[in-house]
Amino acid sequence: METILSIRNLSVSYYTDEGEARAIRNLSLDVEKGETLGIVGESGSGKSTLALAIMGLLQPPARVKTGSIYYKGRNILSMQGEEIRKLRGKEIAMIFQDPMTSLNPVKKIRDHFIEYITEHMENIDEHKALEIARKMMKSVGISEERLDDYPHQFSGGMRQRVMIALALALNPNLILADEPTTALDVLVEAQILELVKRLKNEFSLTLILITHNMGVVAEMADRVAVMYCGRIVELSKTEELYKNPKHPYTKGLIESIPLLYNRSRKLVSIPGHPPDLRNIPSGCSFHPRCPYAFDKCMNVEPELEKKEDGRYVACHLY
Amino acid sequence: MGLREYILTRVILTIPMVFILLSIVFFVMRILPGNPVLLRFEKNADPQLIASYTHKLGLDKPLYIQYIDYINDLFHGNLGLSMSGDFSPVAPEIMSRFPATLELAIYSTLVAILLGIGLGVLGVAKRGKVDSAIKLYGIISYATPVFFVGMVLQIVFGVFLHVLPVYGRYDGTPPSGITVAGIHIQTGLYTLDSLLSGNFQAFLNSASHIVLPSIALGVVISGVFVRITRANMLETIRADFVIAARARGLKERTVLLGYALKNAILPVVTVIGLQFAILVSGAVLTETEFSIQGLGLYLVDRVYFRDYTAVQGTVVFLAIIITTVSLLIDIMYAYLDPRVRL
Amino acid sequence: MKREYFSPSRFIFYSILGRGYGRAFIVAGFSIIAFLSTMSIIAPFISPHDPTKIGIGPSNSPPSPSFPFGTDQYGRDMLSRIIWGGRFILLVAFTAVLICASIGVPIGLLSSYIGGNLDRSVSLIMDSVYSFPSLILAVMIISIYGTSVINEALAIAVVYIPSYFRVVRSQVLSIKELQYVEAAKCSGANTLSILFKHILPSIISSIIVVATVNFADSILTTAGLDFIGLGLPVNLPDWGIDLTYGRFELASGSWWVILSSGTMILLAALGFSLISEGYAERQNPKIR
Amino acid sequence: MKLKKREAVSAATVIAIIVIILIAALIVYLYTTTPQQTQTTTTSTSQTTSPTTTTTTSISYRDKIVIGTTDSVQSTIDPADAYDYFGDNIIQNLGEGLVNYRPGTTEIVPALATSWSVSPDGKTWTFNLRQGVKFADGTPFNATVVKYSIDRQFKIDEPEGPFAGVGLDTIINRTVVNSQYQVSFVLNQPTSFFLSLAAFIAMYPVNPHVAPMDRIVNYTGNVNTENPNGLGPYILTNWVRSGGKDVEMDLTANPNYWNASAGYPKTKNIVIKFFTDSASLNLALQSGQVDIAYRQLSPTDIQAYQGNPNFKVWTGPGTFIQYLVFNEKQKPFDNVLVRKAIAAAIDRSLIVNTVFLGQVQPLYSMIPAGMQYHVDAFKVYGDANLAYAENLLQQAGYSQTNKLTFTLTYPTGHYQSTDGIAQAIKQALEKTGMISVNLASEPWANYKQSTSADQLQVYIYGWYPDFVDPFDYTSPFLPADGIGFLHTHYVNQNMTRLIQQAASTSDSSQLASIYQSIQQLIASDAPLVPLFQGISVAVSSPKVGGIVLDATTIFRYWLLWETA
Repeated sequence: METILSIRNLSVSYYTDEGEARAIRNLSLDVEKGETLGIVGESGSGKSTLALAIMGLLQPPARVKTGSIYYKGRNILSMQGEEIRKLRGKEIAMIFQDPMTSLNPVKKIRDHFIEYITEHMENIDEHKALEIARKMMKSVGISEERLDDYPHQFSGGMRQRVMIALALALNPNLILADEPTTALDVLVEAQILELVKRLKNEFSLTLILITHNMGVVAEMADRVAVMYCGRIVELSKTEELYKNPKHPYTKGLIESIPLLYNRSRKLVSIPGHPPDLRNIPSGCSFHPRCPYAFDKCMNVEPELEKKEDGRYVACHLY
Repeated sequence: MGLREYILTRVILTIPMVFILLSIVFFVMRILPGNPVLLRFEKNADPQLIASYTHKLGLDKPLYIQYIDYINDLFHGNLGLSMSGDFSPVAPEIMSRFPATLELAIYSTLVAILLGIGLGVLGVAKRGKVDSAIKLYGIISYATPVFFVGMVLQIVFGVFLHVLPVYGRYDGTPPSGITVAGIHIQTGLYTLDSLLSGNFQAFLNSASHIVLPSIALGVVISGVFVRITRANMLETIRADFVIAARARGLKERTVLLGYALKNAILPVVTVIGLQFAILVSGAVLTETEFSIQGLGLYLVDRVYFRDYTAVQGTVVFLAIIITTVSLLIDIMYAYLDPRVRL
Repeated sequence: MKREYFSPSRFIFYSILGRGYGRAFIVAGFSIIAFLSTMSIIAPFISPHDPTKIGIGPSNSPPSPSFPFGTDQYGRDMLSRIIWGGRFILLVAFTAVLICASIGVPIGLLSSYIGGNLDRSVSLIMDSVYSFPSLILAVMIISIYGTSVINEALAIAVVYIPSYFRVVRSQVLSIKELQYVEAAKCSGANTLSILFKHILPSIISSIIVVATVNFADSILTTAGLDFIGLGLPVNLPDWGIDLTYGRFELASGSWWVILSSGTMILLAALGFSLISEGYAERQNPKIR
Repeated sequence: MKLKKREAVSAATVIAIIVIILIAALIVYLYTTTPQQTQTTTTSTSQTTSPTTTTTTSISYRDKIVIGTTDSVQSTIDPADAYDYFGDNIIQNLGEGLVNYRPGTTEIVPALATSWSVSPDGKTWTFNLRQGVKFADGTPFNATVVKYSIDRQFKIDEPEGPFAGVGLDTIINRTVVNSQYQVSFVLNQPTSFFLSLAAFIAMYPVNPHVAPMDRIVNYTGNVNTENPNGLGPYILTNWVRSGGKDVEMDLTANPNYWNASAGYPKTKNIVIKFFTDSASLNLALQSGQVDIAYRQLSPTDIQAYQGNPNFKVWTGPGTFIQYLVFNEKQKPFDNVLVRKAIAAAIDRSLIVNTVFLGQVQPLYSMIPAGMQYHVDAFKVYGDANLAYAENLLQQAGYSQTNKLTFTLTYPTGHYQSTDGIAQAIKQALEKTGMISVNLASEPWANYKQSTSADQLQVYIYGWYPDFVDPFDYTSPFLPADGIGFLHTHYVNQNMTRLIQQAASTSDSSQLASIYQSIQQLIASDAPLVPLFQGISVAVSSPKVGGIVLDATTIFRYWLLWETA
């Protein structure tokens, strides 16, 4: 298998007047071509920051402290200007959380397509760009007449379809979907997930799916990375993770999923709150909330290590 | 609320607002003890003459009758008789002065918009030191007296460089406009009139006169535009759709102008209405400084002659203009926003 | 978002100078204003000459060791005039702010608290005056009542009352329904005490922002009135008057008169603008 | 990171400071590179020689001269109404009197009248009119026109007009047409200065076809039908007026001018541009927008132009005076000792040198120097005569501890530099140690009103002559009832008698002694204290010639010329 994206020792901090908030801490991760990688975690665990870092879209006060992100062997973080612009959209596309606010309210949908396509492909004129737009709209199941509408004339689910159509218009290799269904109601969510699944196969994409919803990950992902407090605490195949979660945090996450078919199971939530990123606990950052914490956890930060069964866990228990 | 209801409500609300403003002007002017006619004839105060003029101006009637007359006159476009010279009607004087002020207002707003939006966008695009400097420009230009800017411009461009006229609106007889199909069109805006009559020389003449005053006033007003453009740009530049646009790899130009600015510009339109008050105040000072015979200078002159009706008339006229402009801008805003436009 | 409630010590440390957004602006603004006010107050002790005395030096002499800011057309010492020159313009501005705050705030509190038709009518009146240019109304009022510190301040104040009214009203409407106000109502506190004990303290920082803008505008309007000859008596040492009359000497080469007086007016207005900008940033950190 | 932010802000501050310094440096540089003004006064006195006599024919002249002024026509250019400096001056260029002054002098010379005589009782003046003269529109000029014009003045009887203003309505009894070209004025009493009155615009003939008998001609935009004059060197071709304020006035040569054959006017077209204040006028002159600036540049401006080779400064004797007025209804100014003490303590050199930079002259009589019968009557007090002033104040009961305290009020927006004058007076008086002066100012309109209401204690007024005669510098200030326009409430039977004598005496040696007595009486009673007398100043481009500034204060456009 070919590694399409490789993150090495990435640290990202937000520099505010109140101090440095360490959103991502020394994170490393490989994404294989063609897979669907789920990244899960509570809000504030650094998932979205990671997505923006991959796109090279971090804005002040956020800044990359150390590390690199290689896309097909090229370091995204050292790219400048046109180079990174051509990468975005063309190679890596992103689908955002809130379709309601992710489209320019003063532009028609067709204009979104046309400028997107023509700015990336110089030999394509408006006419051809429109043809692509029609095709994409059809493939996400929207009639092409609606290209002439403004974003506010669409419903949430329809807008997310438009966003997906836009993201796929230039046939990128890697799709970053940041909570693509969080803002949608359950019925629509299922439709959209179905659509993403279908298109992923159709376009042979690599997909990074960022979500806090364990159910969505279970449905979609090949592998799952669990993030806590700016680090990956567990990484393994989806099935294994669900069957046998190792890290206490992962356990907590899975136990908090309500299951229709097993009402007898007690629904457990993880006690406490995620820590303040400006003031991360020493040792294992999860130790204040961990039911199994012992002395070492308070002093030594566990590394993400490959265990004998081929799974990666960052926990002193193993 | 649909666009139509919105406009209707806005129009209906404007009527009592104008009415309140007019009443305030009337009562502030009448609290003055004594007879304003006396002020005019300080020297040769012939009682008969004073009585006749007092009657002519209707000042011998009870206050409430005067008020009714005043409102009634206003509806008929009558702003009373000037108390200086020959007691000529005030309204035609104001109308003859208005184009000068209007022309200054238009060009200085243009300067302010170009400068303000240009710098505001530049600051957001470059960030860092350029942005800090532009932000400071926004604050300083707002805090600068307009006539201070005017003085510097007059000295530099008029006296040292000898490139632009430093006073007035026109050298010689102003352009007379054009007659089309028997209808004579003369706007009183010299730059427009000269273009209408196709006289390019006259256009240069009038345009060169308006340059310095409109820059002086425009620079001062631009501070507000810089600040509001910057603030709106910074707000929209963090908006999801701008990040999404960047994530699509759109050119920075497209992102800034097509996404951020296009959305940030709408609220700026409403500011044009709000800064109109600053514009009018500034016009009084600019007209005085550049000897432009507009409404502002008229007001100042008439105060000097204690021409009570002319002062009242000018203030009333400005009140109506200001309320109308803010109404029009609100309506324009409603039309411009596609989210409302249905 | 959490709303901060009023406590005097916290207010001083956090709202006025405390850390946080816009601090640099606020500190710079307060320093300028503190400097100018101190200078104006102690003017009699630090001014090298009588600012009104003519013929102290040669007329229109450029800055020199004996006259660091030069002299004006009557041979008056510009340094002394600059030191004294803030007294009246700042006094007018201060009085204007005091007048309109003490009218606008109570009206805003009462009107919005009582609500109903009264509130609607008062709001309509305030909205009508709101967009009216302060200089025009001031010209009108001064043309009738003549010039004096109090008349100028009154004339400027009238136009600014609605600004206080509006900001107070919008804040009160949002606070009115909050729990602690409800609680105070239930515990039988009367309207006035609720308004002044519970509501007023929590809107004080919004009032400060309006007041600083008001200050800056008052200074500029006062200078504008001086410029059109409706300001204070011309024999007073005053920045606005020096800037106005300095203009007559400018084309003949005396740049120092307008430069020093113009800079002082700019500084005074700038000081207050910086403070208001700082507070605006603090309230809306995005515009940094 | 915090540090970083502070850096950014301070960097911006540094940039701002640098910009300010750069602008300041630019201004300094530009100023220092312009020729330095020198204190030496190059007196370019009135050059009355006309271009034809001084230059060869190879030099070409421009046919248009632009004059800039801060004056404005106050109401109209109708001789029945205009009683302000500029309105009168325009009439003097658009119209013509029966007699006129020889430029540069106060000598009366024939104009529309070729000769005149007075009856032995001094009450009938007869004028022989020039024949064949026509108004600009072709209307013939004759004795009937003269009678029409004077009768019209009586009929309209504008209380604020010039005719009543100088008292012509009480001087002239009737006008008699003797023949087509001879007219007589019958007076109520002998009037020594009637010839000067005949040169005043109130007696300028008007065009009967334009000026109706019973109505003042207002200007509403038609230059052809609303200019009642028409006998002068120029006709009005354009007058841009906006809201009672002048913007521009264009004059062109009158083809029917009686003296056209002598080559007048020298320049065909005159453009007058109106400015709101001296600063804009000065800027326009420097930027070349006007060729001549006349009335009113500031003393500093004028000082700067002297010695600047790019401009020419023209000066002439000024008949404008300024003086201090006491209202004797206000205690203690009914006490002559107090008035005299103030007269003695005043330091005219402070006003002349510090306030006006030497561009006015100290004045020691209400009749200006250079005018007939002038006597330096106030020299008896001297200037800054503190010892004498203190002595008088002690006599009046004042001391270092019990100071004389009063308010000196001055007008704004009318005369030049009144704030400086008031401050100079305050400083001089307070040097006695026994006087404390409060200064107050009022805008001109309020000021006049406060004067009339007897609300002022000590105040400043100025005077421009209506006609060039000492009578015009005494009678208006000293009415028998002590009121007039000054409200001195100074009443002295001797003074009233002397002024009556001055009006009716025509013998010059007798007049000299009468005016000497009047001036000495003013000095000893000190109801008024003369301060200074102005100098007329015009500044022009060096190519301009023909500017004549004399005691008549008439600015004659028809003598102006400018080389190309």
